[in-house]
Amino acid sequence: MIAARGLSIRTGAGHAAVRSADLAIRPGERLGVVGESGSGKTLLALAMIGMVPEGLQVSGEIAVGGTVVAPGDEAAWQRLRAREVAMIFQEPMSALNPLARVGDTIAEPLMVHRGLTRSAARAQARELLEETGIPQPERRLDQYPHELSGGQRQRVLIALALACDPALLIADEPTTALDAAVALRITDLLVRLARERRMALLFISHDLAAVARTTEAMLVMYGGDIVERGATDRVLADPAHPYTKGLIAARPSLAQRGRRRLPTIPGTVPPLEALAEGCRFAGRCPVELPRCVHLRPAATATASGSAACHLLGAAP
Amino acid sequence: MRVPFNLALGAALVALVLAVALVSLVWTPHPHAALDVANKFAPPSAVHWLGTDQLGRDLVSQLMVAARNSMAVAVLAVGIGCALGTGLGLLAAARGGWTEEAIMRLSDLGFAFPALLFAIMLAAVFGPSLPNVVIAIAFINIPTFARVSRAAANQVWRRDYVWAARAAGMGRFAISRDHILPNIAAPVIVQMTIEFAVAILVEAALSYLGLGAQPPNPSWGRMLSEAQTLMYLAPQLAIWPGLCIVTAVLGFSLLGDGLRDITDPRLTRVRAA
Amino acid sequence: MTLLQVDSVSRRYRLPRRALMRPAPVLTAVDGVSFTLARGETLGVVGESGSGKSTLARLVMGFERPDAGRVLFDGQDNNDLPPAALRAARRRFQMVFQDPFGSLDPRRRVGWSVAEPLRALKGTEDPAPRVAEALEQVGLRAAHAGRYPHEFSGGQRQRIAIARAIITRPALLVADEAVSALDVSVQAQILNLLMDLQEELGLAILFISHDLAVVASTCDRLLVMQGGRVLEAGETGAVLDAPGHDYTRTLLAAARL
Amino acid sequence: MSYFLVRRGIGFVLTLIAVSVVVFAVMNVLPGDPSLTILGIDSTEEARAALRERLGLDEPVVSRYLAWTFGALRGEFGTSYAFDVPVAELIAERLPMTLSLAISGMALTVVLALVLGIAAAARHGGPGDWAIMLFSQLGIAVPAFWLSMLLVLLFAVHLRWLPPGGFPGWGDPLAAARALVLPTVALALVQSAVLARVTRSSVLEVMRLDFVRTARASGLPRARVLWRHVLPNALVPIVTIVGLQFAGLVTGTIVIENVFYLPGLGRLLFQSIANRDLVTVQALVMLFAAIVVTANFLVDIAYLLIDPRLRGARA
Repeated sequence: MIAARGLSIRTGAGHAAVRSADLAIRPGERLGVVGESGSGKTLLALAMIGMVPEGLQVSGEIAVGGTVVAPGDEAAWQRLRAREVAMIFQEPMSALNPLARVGDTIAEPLMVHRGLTRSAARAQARELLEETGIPQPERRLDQYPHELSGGQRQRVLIALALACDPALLIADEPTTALDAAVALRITDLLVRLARERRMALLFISHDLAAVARTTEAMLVMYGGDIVERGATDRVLADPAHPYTKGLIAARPSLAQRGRRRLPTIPGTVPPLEALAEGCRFAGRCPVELPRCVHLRPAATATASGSAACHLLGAAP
Repeated sequence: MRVPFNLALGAALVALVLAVALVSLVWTPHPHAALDVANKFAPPSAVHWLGTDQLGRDLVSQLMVAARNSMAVAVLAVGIGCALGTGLGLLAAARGGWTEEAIMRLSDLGFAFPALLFAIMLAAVFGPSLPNVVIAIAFINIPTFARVSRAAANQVWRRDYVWAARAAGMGRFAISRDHILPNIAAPVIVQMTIEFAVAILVEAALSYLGLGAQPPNPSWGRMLSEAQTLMYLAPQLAIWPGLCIVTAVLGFSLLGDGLRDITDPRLTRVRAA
Repeated sequence: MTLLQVDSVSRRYRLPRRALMRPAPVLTAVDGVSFTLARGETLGVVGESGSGKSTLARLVMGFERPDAGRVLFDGQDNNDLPPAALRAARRRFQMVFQDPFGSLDPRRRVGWSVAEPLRALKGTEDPAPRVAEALEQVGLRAAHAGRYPHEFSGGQRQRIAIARAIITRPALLVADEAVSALDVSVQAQILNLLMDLQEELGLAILFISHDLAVVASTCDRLLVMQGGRVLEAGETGAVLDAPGHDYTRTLLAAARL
Repeated sequence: MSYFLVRRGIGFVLTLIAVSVVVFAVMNVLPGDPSLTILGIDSTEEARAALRERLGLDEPVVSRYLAWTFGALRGEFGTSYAFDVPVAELIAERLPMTLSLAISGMALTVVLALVLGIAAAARHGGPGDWAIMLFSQLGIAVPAFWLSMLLVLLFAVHLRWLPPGGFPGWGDPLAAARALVLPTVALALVQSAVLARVTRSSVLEVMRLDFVRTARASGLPRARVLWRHVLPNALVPIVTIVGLQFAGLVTGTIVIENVFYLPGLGRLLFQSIANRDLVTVQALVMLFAAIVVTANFLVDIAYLLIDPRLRGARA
């Protein structure tokens, strides 16, 4: 089990990009994180592998399989990466070393962490590639990234992430740069791998459809706060937080056809320094109460999970 | 915006050298070429702040006039090279096709001649003189600026706002003037400051070899070559002109770095990685 | 009434040579595509990257010449016009681009950028009132003309880009992935704005996107493209309810919540 | 792969031809009578006519150019007016000096620059980085010939460890090496300052790329990420600058040989200008330019070795 408690990330100027987030993922669980730009979802993901960019301050507690790791303990994180937590990123085009053969890239962590010989590591790299369903895995070992398509590169990155059999795979917008048909196959692959390996999956995306396909549970983030969480299908069917409601309604859907106006969330995501101290959604919220601006709402149980909104909780 | 340290120091040094060069136009402590053989190798004093050379000429006055020569060569040569080179680069980017190919092949040819070599060739044919140094440095700068401006301009031509201008019905010349030139100004200016520094070094080297400023017109490079023969006798003469060159070159090079730091967003995001 | 008629156009590109003795490979980006667009109508073009949809936009905008076929705007083939006449004709068809951060010159004030199509026409009237009107039409204020692009959010910049596109009162707007770079909550605002303007100004819109859901909720008819060819075309409802092609079914599956 | 090589090879030959045309044009076609340049204005008309005859100046320009280039291809550059020996002989005699200076200078430059540049990038923002960048800023600003004079003042005049100049000949290798120490250091310190900066910024730039993040996410130690992933990718701009710097070093020898009175091509070029020996000047300028063009061609080939993308897809 991998968990974060009271995880906060602040900018150099002291603005909170993530505010005391709690989350826990069990082996084999697939957890989605949904949010728009500036929601803090990518920083949250990076914190879970100890890779928050320099210049940002991380506080709180992260526990990996029972041992607590300080967010800034680079040496400890280095031991955990690949073996306990692995990550794949949005841009498969640039995420592979262009000068290294695919087989060598996948074999490298096996040689470094497992002490395998080069030939043993390459044999295992071949198996990993096969597991990701890439066509002609044998031939790929000696190819360079520029010889592969975007979908194939994402599969290579997944094989690399799986190399040391991690307990948690973090996928940060893994399908955003891919075409729809390829994206479908990649999310299917991630679901299959999580099931077969009993590996936890933290799936970060702005795409509600991709999260719905891939995950069992989800978090909704806005302005650095987790505003709602619950079982994915129930949250999507019956959102409780006004932001989640607005987000789902504003999304064009196949059901509405031909020039139907969409419900909108007024305004735009404000920059970090302009966010309200209370509820981050204050200022854009259609059902705002006076206390929302300065009082941060606590998570309250809902039909599908929980949500942090004053409308749902008892009066303070 | 916080002014970076290198920008501030560079600007200060450049301002100092330019000020000295300008003042030398109207005033020097002594006439720079005035001989006073009786008073040769004088130590620093209230009259001669840095002393005198082997012919009793005042060192400060010579250094000041040399600064003027050095700045004039750099400004003229780089100015001409930048204007012609940037014009060609803009043309290459705007026209594309064989025009671009021809301009770029010609600029490749220019890169086969380092400035020093080209200046030596001109000096061999036309005799050594400061104008030849200007011509050589200007000529060598043309391909440099053509390349820098073409590369930058091609990037701008791919931006959506240029496509929008084309969609609006603007012609290639108007787009080059309204969008391309303002948006490539930053890299071109950065390159200019770097080329100023290079020009000062080339002028100094050529004058040191006797292919630049001719006597009695003083130049830091030539002062150093004269000092070299007297190195056992008066090593102090080999110090001051060199320090002047370092000050001027350091100034422009720091200024260029500082300008690049504040105009190139790629470099300012280093910490975010 | 037909405003735009695209008549079996093809566009091929020569790729960089890979070998000395073999001829340079050729990529057929658009392969025999035909469609018509009536005044006030919205046609959606969906496809993945490399499907030829952006090349199609450039052909319609007259940025490139087709290797075969014709693009007729009001019955006139733009490629028959001399360059100056083509530039003058551009006031009737305008374009909105994908990246709201790249489509405005960062060194120019908003008012300057919005007025650019008027300057291209070399008119003598003062552009300021027209700029103010266009900014207000897209939900901004006239006073915004004096500001620079970096002072605006992505959604606001896309509004500015739309103001520039409608200032010459065009008959056709080509929107190439115009909402793809925006957050969902902002995307809905821009889509609504485009639909409002369409009704107000009688615009025809050629709406290009990789996102079937976006196209479905804004377009009267749609065209599904793959590999430079049209896979299927028809009324939006008909295509969505009875997709005639596996690829269309895949797109539907990807968009379903 | 072969296509890239053939293209660059043709470009290389065409550039050499174009360079030879420029050199020949500047030296021969531009206004002015070469015989007047060589003999000076106080020479007699008969002497000038005789010289023109000897140099073949009465032939048409095109046939003179062709004679010169084909001669050069056979290794014949004409006869030096000043020394009255074949120019080729003069060059052969002095080439070892210039080449050994340029090559040892380049080697020292690359070693110094890579060590300093990588060290600075690895300590980015720290005091070590700051000190190395300060050295590099100063190194760029110091003219090589002045640095030479300072080195002579310190190591030859004051400490008397090394000779101040001159060359004892190759007969005594130790003495020859001692004579070349200061010139090599003077050449390399300045060039390595430039290259160290390029190395540092190139390494820093690559460190920001996505695949470095991938390597870190794979739990690889920092040092391994730096050496296995960052450095090979940072090499492309470094190699480009090394090519340009070799050109700078070769022309730098012109100055340095004159500071230290070393009998190399640069000194010969300088003497030939003083002697108005245009035949020799023309041959030497062409030779220097050819070395520069060749260095750039070798850089192109180095790209091919570094970057598989240039070798063409095998898929």
